[in-house]
Amino acid sequence: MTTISVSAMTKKLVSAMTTLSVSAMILASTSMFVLVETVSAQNVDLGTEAQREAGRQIYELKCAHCHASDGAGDPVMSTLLRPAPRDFTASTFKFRTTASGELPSDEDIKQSIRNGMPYTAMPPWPSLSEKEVTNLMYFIKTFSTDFAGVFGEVVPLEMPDPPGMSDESITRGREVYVENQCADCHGDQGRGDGKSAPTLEDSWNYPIRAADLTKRWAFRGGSSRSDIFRTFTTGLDGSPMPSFDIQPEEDQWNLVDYVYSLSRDNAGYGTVVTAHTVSDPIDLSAGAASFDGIKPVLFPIVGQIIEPGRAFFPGVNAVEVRALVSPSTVSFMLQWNDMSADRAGKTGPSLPAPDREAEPDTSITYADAVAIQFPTDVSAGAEQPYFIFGDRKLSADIWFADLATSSATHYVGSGADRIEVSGPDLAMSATFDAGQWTVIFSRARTEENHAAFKEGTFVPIAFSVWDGFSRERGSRRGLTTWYYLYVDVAEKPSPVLPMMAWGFATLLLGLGTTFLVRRKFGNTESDRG
Amino acid sequence: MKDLRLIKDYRQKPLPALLPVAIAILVTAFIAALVALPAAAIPQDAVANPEYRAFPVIGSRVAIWVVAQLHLMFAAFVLAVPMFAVIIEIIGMVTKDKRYDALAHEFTKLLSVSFSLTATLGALMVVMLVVLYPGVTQYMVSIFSWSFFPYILLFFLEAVFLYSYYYGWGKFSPKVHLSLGIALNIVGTAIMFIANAWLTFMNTPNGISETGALLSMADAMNNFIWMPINIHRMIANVAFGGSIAAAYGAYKYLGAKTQEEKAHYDWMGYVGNFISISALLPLPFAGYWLGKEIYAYSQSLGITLMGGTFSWLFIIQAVLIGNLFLAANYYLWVSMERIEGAERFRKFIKYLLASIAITYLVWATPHSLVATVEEARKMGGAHHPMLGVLGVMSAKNTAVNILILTTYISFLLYRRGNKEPTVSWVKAGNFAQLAIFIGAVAIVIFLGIFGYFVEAKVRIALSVPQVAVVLFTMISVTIIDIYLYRGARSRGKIKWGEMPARAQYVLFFIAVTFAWTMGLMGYVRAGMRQHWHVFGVMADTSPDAFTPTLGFASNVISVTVLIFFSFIAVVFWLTGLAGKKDWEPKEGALIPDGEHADEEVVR
Amino acid sequence: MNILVILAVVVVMFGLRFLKPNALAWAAIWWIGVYLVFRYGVDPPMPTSILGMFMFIISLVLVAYVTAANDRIREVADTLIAFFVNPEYKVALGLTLVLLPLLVAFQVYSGMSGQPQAPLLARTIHPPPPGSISYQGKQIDLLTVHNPFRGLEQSDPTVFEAHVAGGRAVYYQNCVYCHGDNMEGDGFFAHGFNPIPANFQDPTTIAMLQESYLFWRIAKGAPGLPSESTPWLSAMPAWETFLSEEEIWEVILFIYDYTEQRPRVSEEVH
Amino acid sequence: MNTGVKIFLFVLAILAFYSYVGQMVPQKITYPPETAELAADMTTEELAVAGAEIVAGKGTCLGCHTIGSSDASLRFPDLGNIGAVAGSRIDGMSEIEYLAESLYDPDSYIVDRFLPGMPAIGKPPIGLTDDEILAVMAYLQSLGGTSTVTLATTHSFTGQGASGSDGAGATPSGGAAVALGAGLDGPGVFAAFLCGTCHTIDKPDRLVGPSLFDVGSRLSKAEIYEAVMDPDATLAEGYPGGVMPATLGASGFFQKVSPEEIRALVDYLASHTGE
Repeated sequence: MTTISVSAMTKKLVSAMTTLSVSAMILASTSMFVLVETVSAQNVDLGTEAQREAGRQIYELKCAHCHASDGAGDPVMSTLLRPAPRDFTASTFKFRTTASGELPSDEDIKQSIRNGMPYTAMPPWPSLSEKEVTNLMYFIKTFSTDFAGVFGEVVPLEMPDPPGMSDESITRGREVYVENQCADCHGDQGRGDGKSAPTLEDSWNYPIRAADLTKRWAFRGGSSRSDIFRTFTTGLDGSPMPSFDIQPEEDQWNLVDYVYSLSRDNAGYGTVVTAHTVSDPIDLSAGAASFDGIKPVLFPIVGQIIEPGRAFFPGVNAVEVRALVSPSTVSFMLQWNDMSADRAGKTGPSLPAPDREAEPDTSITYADAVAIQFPTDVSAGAEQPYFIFGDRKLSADIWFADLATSSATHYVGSGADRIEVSGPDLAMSATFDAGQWTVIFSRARTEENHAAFKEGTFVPIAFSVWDGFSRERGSRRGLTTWYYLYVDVAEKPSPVLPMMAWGFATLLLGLGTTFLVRRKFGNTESDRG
Repeated sequence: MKDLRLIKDYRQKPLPALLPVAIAILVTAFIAALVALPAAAIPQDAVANPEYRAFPVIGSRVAIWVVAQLHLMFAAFVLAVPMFAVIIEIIGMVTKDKRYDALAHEFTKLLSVSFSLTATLGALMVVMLVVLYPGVTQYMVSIFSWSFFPYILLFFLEAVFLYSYYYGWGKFSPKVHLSLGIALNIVGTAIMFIANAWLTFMNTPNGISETGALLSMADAMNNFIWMPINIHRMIANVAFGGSIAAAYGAYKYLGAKTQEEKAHYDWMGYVGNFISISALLPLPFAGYWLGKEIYAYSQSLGITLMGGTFSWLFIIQAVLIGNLFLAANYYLWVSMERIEGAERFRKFIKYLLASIAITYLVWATPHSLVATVEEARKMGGAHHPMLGVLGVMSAKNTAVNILILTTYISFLLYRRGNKEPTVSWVKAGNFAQLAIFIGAVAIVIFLGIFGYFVEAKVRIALSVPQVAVVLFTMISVTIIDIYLYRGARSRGKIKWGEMPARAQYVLFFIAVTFAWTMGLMGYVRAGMRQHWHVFGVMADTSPDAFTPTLGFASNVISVTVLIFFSFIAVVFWLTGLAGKKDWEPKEGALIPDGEHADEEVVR
Repeated sequence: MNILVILAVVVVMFGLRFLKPNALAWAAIWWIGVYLVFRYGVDPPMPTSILGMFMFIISLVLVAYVTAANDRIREVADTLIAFFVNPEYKVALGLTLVLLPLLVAFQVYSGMSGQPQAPLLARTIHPPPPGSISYQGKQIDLLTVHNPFRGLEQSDPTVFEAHVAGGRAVYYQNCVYCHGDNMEGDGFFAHGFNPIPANFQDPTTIAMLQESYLFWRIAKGAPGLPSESTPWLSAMPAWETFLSEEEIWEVILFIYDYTEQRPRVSEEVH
Repeated sequence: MNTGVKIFLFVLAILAFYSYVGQMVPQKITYPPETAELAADMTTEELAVAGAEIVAGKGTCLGCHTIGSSDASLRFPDLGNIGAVAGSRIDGMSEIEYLAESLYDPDSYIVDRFLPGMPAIGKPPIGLTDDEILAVMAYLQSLGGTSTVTLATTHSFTGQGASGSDGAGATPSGGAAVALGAGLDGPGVFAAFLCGTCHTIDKPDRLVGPSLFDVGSRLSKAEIYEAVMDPDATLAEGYPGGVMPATLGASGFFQKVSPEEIRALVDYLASHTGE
């Protein structure tokens, strides 16, 4: 009986807390502490000494390098990792099935270990057995005395089964999204570009980003509808994401459905982008409209840890690409989500960048930028230049767009430290809308500067994106390795003739065989038959 | 059967009288033209002592490649035939079965023409080396200076022994004749050992200083892979020679007229194939030893061979070896069709076949796969989580051991074909054999799996117990079998000469595959030196210093094998002449025409 | 492994035993069954190149089976001849003669109008190392160089442990992004690279190699690969610019230690 | 069909099949590694690139020199600006002549504040050829200046370099021309690996490294052994680390010297007690 009353009380408190600041939260927990003081903590499961010891050994081997032996999060790694590794001593956990401010359940901790958090440094640990995960969980609970106290006895909230999803629920969900001011952080289109997004910090004062709701596969707490439901009903403790108690209850699921509808099931990263053929030169002023009807290809962007200015956590994690060729020009449209359009400041492919900026000089700002890369000589066959702006043997063409000045420059790189301007033979246009950059490159197709892009060929292509907000410039950026651009054939040879020819040849072969077999065996066989 | 008469026997077709003269004139004129043309065709040397000279059109490398490979193939044949001829002769002596003696004689008939072709090709190769690669040749001569003389002297001896062994058939007492054969083998092996020293030196040089100066010729000869290559080649020669001899049997069988002839050549093909496959069984083990020594000599050389570009070559080789085993088993199964009483074993064939199929698949699975980006993404890298496991040495070793055991079982079934054991302990004997087989397979598979969990050094060493188990199985089961079937009752007879034609074509298939494998192995042995004439000592600075693609190499090998078999056809034809009747003028016509000759025979 | 597919095929094949198909049908069914298992029963799917090779081998084996016995080959020939000659198969023959060319035509059509596939990549994963490399101006002979700390494993385990710990720090500050926490080549950058980073837990990677080989690959990275390894899609950096010689040897110690693998040592032979 | 023709066609089909299999696997040509061979038609820029590689590799220059460092405690001149100043170091001496002189005959002019000690790089153990030295000069010119040198450039030292590198690969790249296990005695090792370039042994003068005049009284044999085999383990005061290991490493000392030779060297050094 006591447990039920506690959970009911907590629930009430939770609904009150949504409007309270962090200090009020602490206040609330203290008051809660007073209220539940009398409740005994005898049902808390802390595991046996042997289990905790076994957990400690796994922890030392697999976890301690990020979370530190004392569970407080290694200071060296925490500057490198975004988001920072969890500080277990604070007993604040993001992913729980328990109410905001409460400790997670045992199963919650185990779930986090098992599944990890996609697109962060925390990997899933399928190699750990159930027993090992349990032991680890017991050990992690030793970092905070809270687990042993009255708070250790947690009651998971009831997670209802998701109801069906419909267009109406999505439409209504959009309204709920607006009503609850989700857009303040997550942006109007859910791209993580809300107006307060650049200022967000977690409880340890590390900058933190609002989730990009258009990339469900990158949700830290899981991408199912139940996961989304859990995230906003329980909040993410330690982050600015509060818990929401939305009424009526249907609206909770309507919101889930809206968020769910913003993205497809998985990233579906591509490997080949096809340049479709059009007859007229591409009109840059028409902007994105020229690329209507072309299916975009998404490429993953990862950090660069090779050249000085290593970017361990690039600000952008994927770029969408479309391409068009006309007889005289070739055009690319690149789109990616960015929390803020950084239009002021310096940028460039060869700007020096330090490996780590302990105290960045905030008086200098850096602008967003993007680049496409090709081998200078696309005829070199299988051999490709090094993917980071070429090498001494094979150089790379870099089509660079500086989004501060809205100008494109054509560089040739033969190594990250040898980038030279090749010519202003590029045209570009750029727009930023609702948290999304759209940059269009256009260049003349000419034979002499290897930009012919011959029909029916595969041309290696790579991308780089600089996020000015993350102070990216020069070698500090997100990038891809080589993928392929396929230049579509303008006039595809009609398959009719070869189809007919092959079909006819097969027919003749069949008839011929029949004839020969019949001539040779016909009589005897018919006798037999 | 009705169109038997329609098969034209080309052997019986007489040559037009003037054909040889015409050929001689044409070929001489062609060669004279070749020599007369060089001013235009062959570039003249700009310097007095060039390092290289270019062979017109196909280039020096391909020219020497083809000639060396042809020389090697003939040499292998010439070395191998006396080996099993002597063994067969011994069997004939022991069993007092005249058939064996005749068979041995028939094998040696192939020798004399082959021997002269080997020598001619060897001379051609030496001349080409001197002309096309003077720099390397001079260096090699400076290293192996005195070893060339015993080589030539042994060649004389070889000629003496070979011709006395062949022409002396039936002319000496059997013991003297046999000792001639053994002497022939000793001399032949010695020749091969000396020549092997030269070429293995180029792969794993030894006995020289850092600058390449000779320190000890004994060390230079006894280099890392000399002995492995000696052993490997000796066994491979027998396998190869056996397959060529079997092909000769098949060739004669297909052209045979009488049932007697058919029976004889059927048997000859069978024996040749038996020799060939028996030698094939231990060959992979010798190959692993060779590979191990190469790895021990230099990691770089070892990885070039097994992990680098050439790893794909071993996938081609896997296809070849897989085909060989499949064809060999197939031949045995078809052969069992003509053994009365062997039908009772037919139901086992599909299980043997399944075993071959699985081991063949494992044997041919590459470690890193050719995949599109999408496929690679799905696999999570270049290594497939399942297939990648099959691509490593543990799996390959296990596969080849089981493949060998399977082939051995086919032999065993063939052997038992028409026999019914009469001894009292039949059940116990069969049970013991079965137990040994099951135990062996279990151990081989266990060691194979165990290999994934131990470090490389132990893993490589594991192949030794695997091989030991397989060898033990084959020997122990054979011994049991011999006693088991002592005094066995016959269920029927072996109908020699009633083989379907497809079985004879399989013998050709085996011979061609063997020759091709040999060509491929020649390529990899030479190719793993990469851009060195003598690995790590003398760089190849010729225009051919690069390693060509496997596709190009395959084409060269195919052409070489085609030339080889064209020569072999000549050898077969010439050998066939010996068995023909003497020519006699016919009444009324000086030269009988083809039709008449046919009728003559049919009549 | 996709057990369901395999199970289904096995069940169907088992059922066929009771139908007693003739040799031709038997071979065809086996071919299809094996194809289904290879095509759909393996997860992740095997590359088409391998599938083609496997099916070729299977075809060869089935042909061998069908032709190995005289009566079986006769049965197949009779079936085939009957199909072409016997009046009762007239409809089937006619259909085949019409449908087969249509199928071929369709194949040609879909082949010509399908999405372009990126070129196949075949690179040499383990190219042979050079004889020696220059490391920060110092010549290192890869044939003879040994991990200077390896000997400590026996002689002074405490110091050895300290070096392993040093390697651990190096690993987590530099390597973990790609090679992952579990060294399975699944770091959180791994999805952005092709080919994906090496999986050290795989017994066919580092356990097959000598430590000097790892030193070379770590020090020289992708730019140091020989020409036979093109296309150089490897994203492996040349760590010689970031790490000292000692750190590289230490991280090698750590990688072997963590994965519980042993480096290959050159065997003393001859 | 004639049996012979049938067999021929059959053989042909098998061969075609195996050729086909050969075409199905990845096709890759493996080229020999590019030798540092300097082609006569190389442009100045290409030559400078080749020179940079020689400076970092075979030339072992970076064991002592730095490029672009302003550390005041340098023991050898920094080369970061050499291209700009080379022409004006010695009056009346052209840039090319000056560079050539400082490479072929380093001790003839010593930059202020520095000490003699650089070996002539045209002689063993470094033994660069004339062409290679020209490449180094092109590179040095490019540091702060403009390269003008080509392989056709001549200067008064032309012809004094090591003999041509035609036996590419025959001589190990870089490293002293000392054979492995030559069985040298103490003074022999000292001379063969050019220890005298940086250390004096018969007088207490300081060159690049500390004088070994009295090393036998300063250090025990074990310490001398350590100082040779792991030079940075204990550094003499006032000397930077890294110089000796790099120099010894570049000369192939550690690979080539035998235990006996080291023992002889240590004995030889220990015998110098400053008396």
